[in-house]
Amino acid sequence: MTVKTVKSLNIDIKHLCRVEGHGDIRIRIEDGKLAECTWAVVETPRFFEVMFRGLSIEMAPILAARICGICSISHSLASARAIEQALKIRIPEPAQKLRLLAMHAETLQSHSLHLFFLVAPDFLNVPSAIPLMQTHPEVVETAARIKGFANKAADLLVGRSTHPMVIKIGGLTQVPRKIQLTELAKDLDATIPYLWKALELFKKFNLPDFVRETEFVSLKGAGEYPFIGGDLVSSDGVSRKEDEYLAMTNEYIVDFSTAKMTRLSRESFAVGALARFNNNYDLLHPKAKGAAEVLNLRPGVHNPFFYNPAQLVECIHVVYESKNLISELIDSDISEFSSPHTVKECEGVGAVEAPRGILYHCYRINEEGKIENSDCVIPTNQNNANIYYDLKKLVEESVAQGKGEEEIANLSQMLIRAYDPCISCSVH
Amino acid sequence: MLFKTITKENFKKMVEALLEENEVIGPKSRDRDTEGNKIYRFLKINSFEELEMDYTRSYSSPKNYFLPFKEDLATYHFNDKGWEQEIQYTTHPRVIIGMRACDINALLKLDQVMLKSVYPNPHYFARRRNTLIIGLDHEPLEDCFCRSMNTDTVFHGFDLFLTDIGDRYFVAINSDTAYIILNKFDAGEVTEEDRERFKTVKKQIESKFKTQVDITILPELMDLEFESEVWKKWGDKCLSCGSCAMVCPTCYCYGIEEDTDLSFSKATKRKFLYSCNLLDFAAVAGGHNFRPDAHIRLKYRYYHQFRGFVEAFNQSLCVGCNRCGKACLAGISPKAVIDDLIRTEKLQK
Amino acid sequence: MKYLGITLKRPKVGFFDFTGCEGCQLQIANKEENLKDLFGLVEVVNFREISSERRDDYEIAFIDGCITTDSEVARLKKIREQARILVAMGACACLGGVNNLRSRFHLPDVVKEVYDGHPIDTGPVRKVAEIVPVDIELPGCPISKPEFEWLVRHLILGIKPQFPRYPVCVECKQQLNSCVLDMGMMCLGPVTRAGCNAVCPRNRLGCWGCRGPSEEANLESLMEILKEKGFTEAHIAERMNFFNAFSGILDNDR
Amino acid sequence: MNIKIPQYDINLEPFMERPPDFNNKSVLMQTEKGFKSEVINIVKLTSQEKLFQVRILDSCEREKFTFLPGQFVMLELPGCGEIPISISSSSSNREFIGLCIRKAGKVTGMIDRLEPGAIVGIRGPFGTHFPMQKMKGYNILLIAGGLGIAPLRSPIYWVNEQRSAYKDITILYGTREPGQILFDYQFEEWQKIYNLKLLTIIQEPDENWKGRVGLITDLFKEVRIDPDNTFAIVCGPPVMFKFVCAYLSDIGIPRQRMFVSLERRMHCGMGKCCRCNVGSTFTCLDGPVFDYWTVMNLKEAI
Ligand SMILES: Cc1cc2nc3c(=O)[nH]c(=O)nc-3n(C[C@H](O)[C@H](O)[C@H](O)COP(=O)(O)OP(=O)(O)OC[C@H]3O[C@@H](n4cnc5c(N)ncnc54)[C@H](O)[C@@H]3O)c2cc1C
Ligand code: SF4
Ligand code: SF4
Ligand code: SF4
Repeated sequence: MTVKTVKSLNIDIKHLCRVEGHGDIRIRIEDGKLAECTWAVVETPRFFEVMFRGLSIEMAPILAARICGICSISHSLASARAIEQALKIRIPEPAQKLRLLAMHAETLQSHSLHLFFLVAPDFLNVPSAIPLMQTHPEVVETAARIKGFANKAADLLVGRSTHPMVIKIGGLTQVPRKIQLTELAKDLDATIPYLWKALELFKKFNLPDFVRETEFVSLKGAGEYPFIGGDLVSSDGVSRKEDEYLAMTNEYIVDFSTAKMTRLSRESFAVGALARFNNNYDLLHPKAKGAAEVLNLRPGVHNPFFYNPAQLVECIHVVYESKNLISELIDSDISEFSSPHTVKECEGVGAVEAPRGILYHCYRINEEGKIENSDCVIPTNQNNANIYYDLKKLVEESVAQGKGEEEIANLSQMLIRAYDPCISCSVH
Repeated sequence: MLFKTITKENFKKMVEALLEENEVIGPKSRDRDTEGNKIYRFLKINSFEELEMDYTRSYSSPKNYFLPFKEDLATYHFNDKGWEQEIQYTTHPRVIIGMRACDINALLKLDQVMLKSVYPNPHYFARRRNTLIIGLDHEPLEDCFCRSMNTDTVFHGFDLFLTDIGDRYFVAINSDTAYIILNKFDAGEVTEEDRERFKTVKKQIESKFKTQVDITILPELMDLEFESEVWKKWGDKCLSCGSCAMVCPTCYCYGIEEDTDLSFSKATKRKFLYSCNLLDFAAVAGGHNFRPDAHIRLKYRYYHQFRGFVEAFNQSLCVGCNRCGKACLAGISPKAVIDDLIRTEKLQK
Repeated sequence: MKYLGITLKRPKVGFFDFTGCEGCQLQIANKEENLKDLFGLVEVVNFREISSERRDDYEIAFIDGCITTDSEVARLKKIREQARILVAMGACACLGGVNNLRSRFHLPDVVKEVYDGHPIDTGPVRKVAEIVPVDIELPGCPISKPEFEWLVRHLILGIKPQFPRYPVCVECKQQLNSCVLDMGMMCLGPVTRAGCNAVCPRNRLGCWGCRGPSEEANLESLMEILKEKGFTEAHIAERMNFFNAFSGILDNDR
Repeated sequence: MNIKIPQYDINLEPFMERPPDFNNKSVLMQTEKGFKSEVINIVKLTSQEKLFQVRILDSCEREKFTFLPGQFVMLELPGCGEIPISISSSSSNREFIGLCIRKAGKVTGMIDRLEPGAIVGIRGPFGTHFPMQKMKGYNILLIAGGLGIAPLRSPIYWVNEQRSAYKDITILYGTREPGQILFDYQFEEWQKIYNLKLLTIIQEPDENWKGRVGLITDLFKEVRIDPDNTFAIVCGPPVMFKFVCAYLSDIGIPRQRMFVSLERRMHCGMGKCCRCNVGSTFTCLDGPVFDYWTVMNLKEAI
């Protein structure tokens, strides 16, 4: 059989579905040559950096949450952390643990939403999760149990499942009662079997075979898999302090996208579940390592489609870690959960590992406690360039392999979806 | 009435024994106000230690354990032929510890409406019958005016009523159930000394009342000063937020809401406590509102408390706890409003 | 489906996101246990965030996000033409929401600063009702799922929903919360439309007014109270402007 | 030691077995229980109003349900809401209850869409009634504005059934537009068979309207009222009965012999929800039928 290469092709997808926010894919092949291949973020900017300006620092975590409906806890935490770093506030240990627990809840919320609602339909050949309710009730049940638990945990820990209220400068506004934590632990135990069910499901999905050498950037775990604060590290060997984030991101602007792009050692780099996994594999919970084994996932993967298995592995990690955290909290005194602060002129950076990757907030604060200037660098910004170059390579290879227009269009969409881009977030 | 005494140690044992099998409600604190005072609430108690017997006043009254803020009155199951209605009055036994004399008097007033007037309310009846009330005396706060309302003492409507006489409580017993329970914990007979101490404590409580509200001709005044500027003055400040009625131990107005489930297979009829200060309290279909202004609504709350109820039951509805005055951000309190009414009445002379 | 003998129609609905965080759409995917019932009631023909199916025969359109660009204005107008009922969903769509905070600054300067002169399609922040007539405003930041479901039931029965007209304090008291104003924090609960079960005060944060003003809210009185409690006018204004819920109300009264 | 407080189970009380009897107000009963009733017939009266004939399904409950003219019921659509509606049929008709309903909001809007066969809930009867016994031997003047004719149908049936006990009976009925006239199909019957005098008047006539034009008070010019021997029943919008009652007082009818039916927001019908409370008076218990003296003493009545 001879391979028939496509001579010309025109793919124009407006507002890619099953991703958060608005982005377009445009691929044009003329005379067998790639004439255009862009992943264009067309989301309208909201100018959050400007919105912060002039506000009291207390308002920052509340406003920051509104950058993104899916990772509002991360934004709130990054924002609070930036200010706490600036004012040199040490937050009490129970608050630290509860914040981490909240992060875990969000990771689970976000990953399960992505895996079941946005990715799974691709592999089960349906337009959305809605028909799955009829065709694959067990899949929906699994998704509902996992995501339901994550929402419940977020409700308890930060007040509601989207846009937290309890995260404030210096700690938390309040903490759950121990009885509630005990309840949560019970719910958690009941959820674990569903995660293993999910593993069985995703194991069956055939991921496209595609590799592009990539530089992976994440927080560097110190003793534990990283989520809140710490040093920055890249798989190409770059290492920086949290407040040197600018040297790690090097944002630049392109004309076709309202989301900025970033670079480090090469033309692009990637952040997110796969980056964390690759850079901090050793720190994963043993159960999570086991799960990775089942999914055929080993550190050093350079196939972006493996973002999804990596997310699932992280789900398992955070659930087991949460279990420990909850019992630690139950066994300790959690009555102190907030530290006082006084304002002064200063500047600070907060980096957290949001579900989609490393997220930075940076504020300059004046002596009245008002924000003078702010900067937010979002994971999807950092992945933006990488997606762009991945897409190019994927299309070129597919064309060479003689794939048809529909298949190329599908693969391109799946590739972008694999990164779980959070577009409104990236444009902010 | 029978009286006994119980040592504080035995009281603790009694509460712990009650906690084993029953839901126990009592005053607890979690937050503090700007001056550092604790803010108390009546909540479920899990251990004796959580119970704060030295509490001052709960922010909200414990009425919600008799008249819940939200309560399902009936459920409906739809079927081919129409629907089946299901009404459940089941309530589990419950103990409330620490209710004040004024709060118990408030219940007695609610009893008038809910049990003794027409159409007795079965939901309330079931709750009332299943609640064991252990009352508790206290020294009045600065702004308590229950003495003016004649509600600073109580003789029925509870099971046990405790007065702290040092190392023990002087206990008034009002029900057989309570009598049996108390006796399991070595309740002592009242000695001469107990009696003296009880008298001293009571005298002391009596001497501590600071706030007085003159209610001599209040019902008449409500009519005479119906058009008074006083209402406008306070009405302009009123936020129409309903806080006063929510925390009040006797406010019982409500609304009804019906809703179905997502598959239209089940429906519920839900009662939710309302407040006559809320904008649409008296609004009817088509947009007409019988009480469109805040000051008119405010006036009618007072009208019901201090005149309407007197006409119906020969007593004010208000028990003088001043919870509404405390909860009102605009500082509208019965004392202030009534004093104002009396003042304008005098000025007219 | 039948209700008391009346046949109920299963309407076709579409969800459309404009400039916002998409948290509102996310709420709809929450409460997984009855998603099946919800999607049994309505036929979703357009919901980009979770479905690749896209049809334009919807009768009810749910709009979230605020409107900033000309292309958004055009898209919204087209949706309005198609939809029999248009629901604005969430603080951004109903009020403009937090996005309005940027209106304190001169837009071209902002664009220049953030995008360094690169061309960007943007414009002033507007709520949906400023562009097209809105039939129902579902408030909240984000919207609450139970309230959304409640609204859907009303739409199917063909009854206009009546949101609570009273302020958050009512629900706050029903939760037995301690009033955060007593605890020294700021709260807009007394002037904000209820319906959220006072989640923010319950979480010791105080209300920020995301659901918009309650009907005939007594703002003057609350201003006095807050000032008496020691909050500065600037502090109060900052809070009131946060979700853009109270802008204009006070000025118009004067 | 542990102590279990004995549970008192209200479900074992005898009243749980019996259908509630709302005429026996002081006994404990299942006050939420709606009598399941079938809408057996619907008569479209105007674009806004329909007459619903509703039959209580359970024979035992139907047996218990007796009312007097002027009383109302709480009509419930499960899952939608419950509203007060005056009974608009003969109190001697034990087979069905007539309810004339105007679509005005949520529940009434839904009711408007019902079809015969629909099952609804009925609680009641509630409230006071017109003192039909006391009126015996007197003239009766029935004055209705708009929907106010609905609660007057019950006294009209009553007097017809005992026609010889009453003297002259006059109905004055006014609406805004001709299209709003209710029950005109019964007018002839009322006049010829019931032997009542009926005068109608319209505020805003259309070209087909041949009758009187003006306000309801204009009809007073055409009737001779003997104040010493007349009872008056007035039903209609508040503005109307304010003027009507003032006129009737002026010509000398004692205020205790004038009756009006008040309307207020209601959620229970049993003097509990307080929504209809005017200071100390409950429209649902002490009303809806009040004599005019009482109304004058209610601070906010009209
Ligand atoms: C004693 C009495 C007798 C009545 N008789 C009739 C009658 O024979 N025919 C008729 O068409 N109407 C009658 N009404 C008015 C009727 O009750 C209202 O039109 C109806 O309650 C409107 O309900 P809704 O849900 O459609 O309106 P919405 O505006 O949606 O009202 C919501 C709720 O408010 C309450 N409510 C609103 N308006 C009224 C009102 N006017 N009276 C009492 N409660 C109200 C009800 O509980 C209702 O469910 C009577 C009212 C009373 C008090
Ligand atoms: S003082 Fe206020 S809260 Fe207390 S009983 Fe009187 S009216 Fe109610
Ligand atoms: S916390 Fe806010 S909403 Fe709650 S009662 Fe106080 S002022 Fe009202
Ligand atoms: S309390 Fe206020 S800010 Fe919070 S959800 Fe309710 S309305 Fe919005």
